[in-house]
Amino acid sequence: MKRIYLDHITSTPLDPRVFEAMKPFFMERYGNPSAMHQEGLMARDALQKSREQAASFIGARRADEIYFTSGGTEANNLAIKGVAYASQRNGNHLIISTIEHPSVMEAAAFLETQGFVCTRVPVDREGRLDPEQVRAAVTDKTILIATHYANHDIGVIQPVEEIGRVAAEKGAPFFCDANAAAGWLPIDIQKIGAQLLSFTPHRFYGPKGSGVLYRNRKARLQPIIHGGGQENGRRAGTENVPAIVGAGLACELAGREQAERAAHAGVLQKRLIEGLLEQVPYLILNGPPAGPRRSPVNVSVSAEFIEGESQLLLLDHQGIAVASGGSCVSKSLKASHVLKGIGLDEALAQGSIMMTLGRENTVEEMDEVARALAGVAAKLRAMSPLWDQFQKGRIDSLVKPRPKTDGRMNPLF
Amino acid sequence: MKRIYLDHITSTPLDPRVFEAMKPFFMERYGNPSAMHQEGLMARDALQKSREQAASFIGARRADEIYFTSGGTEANNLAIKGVAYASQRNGNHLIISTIEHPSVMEAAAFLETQGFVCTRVPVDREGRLDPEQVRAAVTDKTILIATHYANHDIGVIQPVEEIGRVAAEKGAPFFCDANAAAGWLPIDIQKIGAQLLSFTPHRFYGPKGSGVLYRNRKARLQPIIHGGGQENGRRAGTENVPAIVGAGLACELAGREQAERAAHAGVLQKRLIEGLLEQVPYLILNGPPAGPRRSPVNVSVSAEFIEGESQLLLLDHQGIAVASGGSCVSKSLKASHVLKGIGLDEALAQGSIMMTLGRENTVEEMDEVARALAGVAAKLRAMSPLWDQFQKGRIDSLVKPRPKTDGRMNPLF
Amino acid sequence: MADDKQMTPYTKTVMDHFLNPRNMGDMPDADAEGTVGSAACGDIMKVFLKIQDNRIVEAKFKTFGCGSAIASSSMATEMLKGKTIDEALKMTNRQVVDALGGLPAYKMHCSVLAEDSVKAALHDYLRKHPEAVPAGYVVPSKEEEQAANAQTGHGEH
Amino acid sequence: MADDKQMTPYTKTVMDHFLNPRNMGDMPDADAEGTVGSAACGDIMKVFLKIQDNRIVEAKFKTFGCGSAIASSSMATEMLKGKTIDEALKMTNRQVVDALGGLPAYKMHCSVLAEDSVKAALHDYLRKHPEAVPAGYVVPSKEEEQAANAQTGHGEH
Ligand SMILES: Cc1ncc(COP(=O)(O)O)c(C=O)c1O
Ligand SMILES: Cc1ncc(COP(=O)(O)O)c(C=O)c1O
Repeated sequence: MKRIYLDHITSTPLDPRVFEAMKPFFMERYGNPSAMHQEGLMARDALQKSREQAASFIGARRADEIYFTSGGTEANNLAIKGVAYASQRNGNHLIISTIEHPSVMEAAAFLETQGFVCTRVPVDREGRLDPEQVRAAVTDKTILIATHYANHDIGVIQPVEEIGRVAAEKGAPFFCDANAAAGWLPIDIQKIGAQLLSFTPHRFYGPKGSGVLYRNRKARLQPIIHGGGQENGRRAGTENVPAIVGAGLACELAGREQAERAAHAGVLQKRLIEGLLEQVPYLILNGPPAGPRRSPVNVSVSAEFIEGESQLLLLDHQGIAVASGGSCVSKSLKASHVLKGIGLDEALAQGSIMMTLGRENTVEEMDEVARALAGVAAKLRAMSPLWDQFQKGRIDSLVKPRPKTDGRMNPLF
Repeated sequence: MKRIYLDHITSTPLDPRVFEAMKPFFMERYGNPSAMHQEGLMARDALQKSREQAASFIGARRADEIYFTSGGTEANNLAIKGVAYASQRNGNHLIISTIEHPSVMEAAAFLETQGFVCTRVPVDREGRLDPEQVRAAVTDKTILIATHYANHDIGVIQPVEEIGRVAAEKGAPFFCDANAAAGWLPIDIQKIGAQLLSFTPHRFYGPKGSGVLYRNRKARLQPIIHGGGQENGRRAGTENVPAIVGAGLACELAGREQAERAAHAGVLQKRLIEGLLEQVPYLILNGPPAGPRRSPVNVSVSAEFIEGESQLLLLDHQGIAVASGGSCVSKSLKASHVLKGIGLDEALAQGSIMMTLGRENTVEEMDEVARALAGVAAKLRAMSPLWDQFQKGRIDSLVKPRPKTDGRMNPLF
Repeated sequence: MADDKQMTPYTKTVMDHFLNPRNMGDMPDADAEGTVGSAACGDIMKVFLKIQDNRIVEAKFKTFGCGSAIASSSMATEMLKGKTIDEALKMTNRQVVDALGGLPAYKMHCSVLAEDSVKAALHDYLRKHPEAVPAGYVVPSKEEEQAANAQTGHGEH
Repeated sequence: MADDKQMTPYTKTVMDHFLNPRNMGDMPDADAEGTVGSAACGDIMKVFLKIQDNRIVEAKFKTFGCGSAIASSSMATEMLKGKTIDEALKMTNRQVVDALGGLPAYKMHCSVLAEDSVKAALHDYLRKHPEAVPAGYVVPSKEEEQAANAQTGHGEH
């Protein structure tokens, strides 16, 4: 059975061209890039090439502004803690939004246990952060403003250029988490004006085990993994050479093919959203409508009166891979803090599923998914005591409230 | 030209069997192990298998005592900082030796900037740590005793079982850095009695980008990379599935073949040391003699009157890959703190080169290396003003002092 | 994908009860019913019972929740059938978990919910039929029950 | 390995001068010599000069040190030949680096050492031949020179 994979935010298959590029570095060019012999120098050379590819992918001027890490989460931790520890003497205040990726939320929460203070600026109902609210949160102790380019759960795109300008005016470094954006949205670090920016090539057909942190040389940064002098003293440990080689090529390919990939995803996204809204009653789209405020790969919906994991499992049983709840971490089946952050009703948050599109998806697949979710929702509603209550008129729908004909309608219980 | 690779401490080629096991996880089984769909579950399953392989490799009783990281350096940082932060309320004192790997030295130094206090216990002239000195260093604030099983630079084996007993008596957790030992020396966590133990399979034909931290469930541990709930909440970030799969198999193979690999290395080690001492005048072995106190893969020597990097480059030019100075980090060409730690004269430390053997090395290669180094030393001595001084009787050799015939001999200038 | 082995996040029994739930549905002529959980917390379970001569002759459920919540309801209702009230009151979440072949640690609460919904239905019956209360058993009032369930985080809202 | 391209940690010129050092050797009849550095710091450079009519007619070196130290000595002595004392005194480490096609940042000190060893040899000559001191140039005493070199971390010990 050919499966339909709609969970590209958590993992993408490796591009065969990238795999080919990585291959020699496993058994033949296996040297350690810190070593001064031939084997080492070859690896060093390969790293340098990747650094240039990654730099040019985001419009960085210098390859030595690129630091390789083991992934997006580590890059985010490095940016946030690295700046915090390096700026300890100047202040202790950080600003993030309420809907960051867990790697940002939890890094900030850890710093709070160590004497730092963090302001979490709320977002609007689409998930958008208001640059003016960011400005208002800045104090003379602010050492970092951090937010994401695109949200992992609901695909909302943040006004990062404006936030970059606020940061510049206030003289605070700005860290942009571009993990959910890179490969699918154009990234120009000069326009964004961030001192730090992270992304991971495994979001766009690069290998797992690689992440990138861009750092402008003006931003102070302490390592969070201490040891040898690798990555210019900012990230110790033997480099994962094959992964870095793959990361470099994945950047180059994504840079070249980004517009095309995004256009393809955008077509599918529109089709899928329309299909779902048509075929699944009492379903809403979470986050902004398809268009300039939403990443073209993200479709997050909530089907009312049913729960998300059970939808996921039934879809999976029918050959369709989706995510539910907390995206990268659906094991923690708490309703996502992102959906809470946009003020979504908790029951609807429990019913959310998240689909992220990729280049191998097709229009036909989108139609099949809409049909399949319609069936799944019907099956689960038949089991749901909430649906029962709704059918009997004891509770109302939040998605499509009944016309108020008498006073007997209650809100969702 | 067939090269002779003698830098296995910094990198080993991937075992072809390991590569085969990893391959499907790049383009076919690419799911994220946190996801609940088929693709994710397959990856989860693979991770579980690796966890079991790694656990059984070191004699751990439970697979969930194994945490995968991006490498040995990260595992060391996680152990040291993770225990420190988790024990912040109970104390702030750490104990290490003076000759740990930079990842341990620097992690401890960082903690010192954050209010922790670290005692660095000196070692003897072979590099061996005295368990009684460790005991004497313990205070009622001690939250961690950390040392390595084998040293990366000079191969000395520490009395880890005795140190484990001291730690147990004193009620302090013991972290054993087994990065330079694993794969080459037998590791039985039950015998060592460490609460935490780290190693990286890329030291024994596993992939780069993977490290392992064993943690007994009694030891408190905070993550150092925060975010999602991966690795049981102790190490966030999308798992590097292919690397972890490779790590697991590398452990299984090393477990099965360790005795044989070690015996082979031991034969080569003896041959190489004897050849070098015979053929290169004024050369000493750093660290303990070949035998039970020394890892069978390590040969560290200092040739007097010449410097290490130039030896490395000339050997490399002749097709022989060795390391010089600071092992994993030979870019920082400061004389290794390990050689300083064993009290080696600084000039001799500058002249050190380090060779680490692997399973593909042969006896013939050992003979060739001894011959080659003899030539290299002669060439560099011809250039060396120190050799000149020695020849003219103005300075003496530390390695082989001249018989005292008159009063005109000076110590090395 | 590389092979066609079906992977499951739960045991085979859990998946079977999730995909083919037993006793799912309404019971308009139920002798008793009990509901616990809340949509906001992600699970609601409703259990219906038909009881004759102090013995459960039919049990049905409706559940809003995850795979293991549905499977736990299915298994719990299956286990109830034929039990006396006394036996049913002694049924524990552990028995449900064991019958399911185990649940992941972070899903244990589903089995607790199943136990509680069964108890809620039994209590509903016992409040209407005080003569059926087993000797020594104290039936909580509806208010007490709701308060207790709210404490464990799955009270009906 | 996958291909036979020769990789080098330094420029081609550095490697050439390291593998085939020019002007390496003793000069028993030198008119002047200068030594800087220490074995403990990893580099010692000794420069010998033969000087006729205020012009350097021959330069030789001996070096204990890394690849770029040897290459820097080789290049510096090469550049010295034919220079007047005045010109030689103005030779900078930057010129050595440029002639070598560059050095990694963490190896710059090797070129500084080359400059300093040349200066030390020139000063040795000038102390013996005060008549050759260029107008306005102040020759440090041997003690001053050693103190200065010790400060920059490569004094002769
Ligand atoms: C916005 C955002 N930040 C960070 C990450 C973490 O990346 P990783 O799972 O590679 O560590 C992700 C993952 O998708 C993300 O979407
Ligand atoms: C004793 C010791 N600790 C830690 C490490 C660090 O491992 P990695 O370079 O994989 O991060 C090494 C590397 O060889 C080592 O020998």
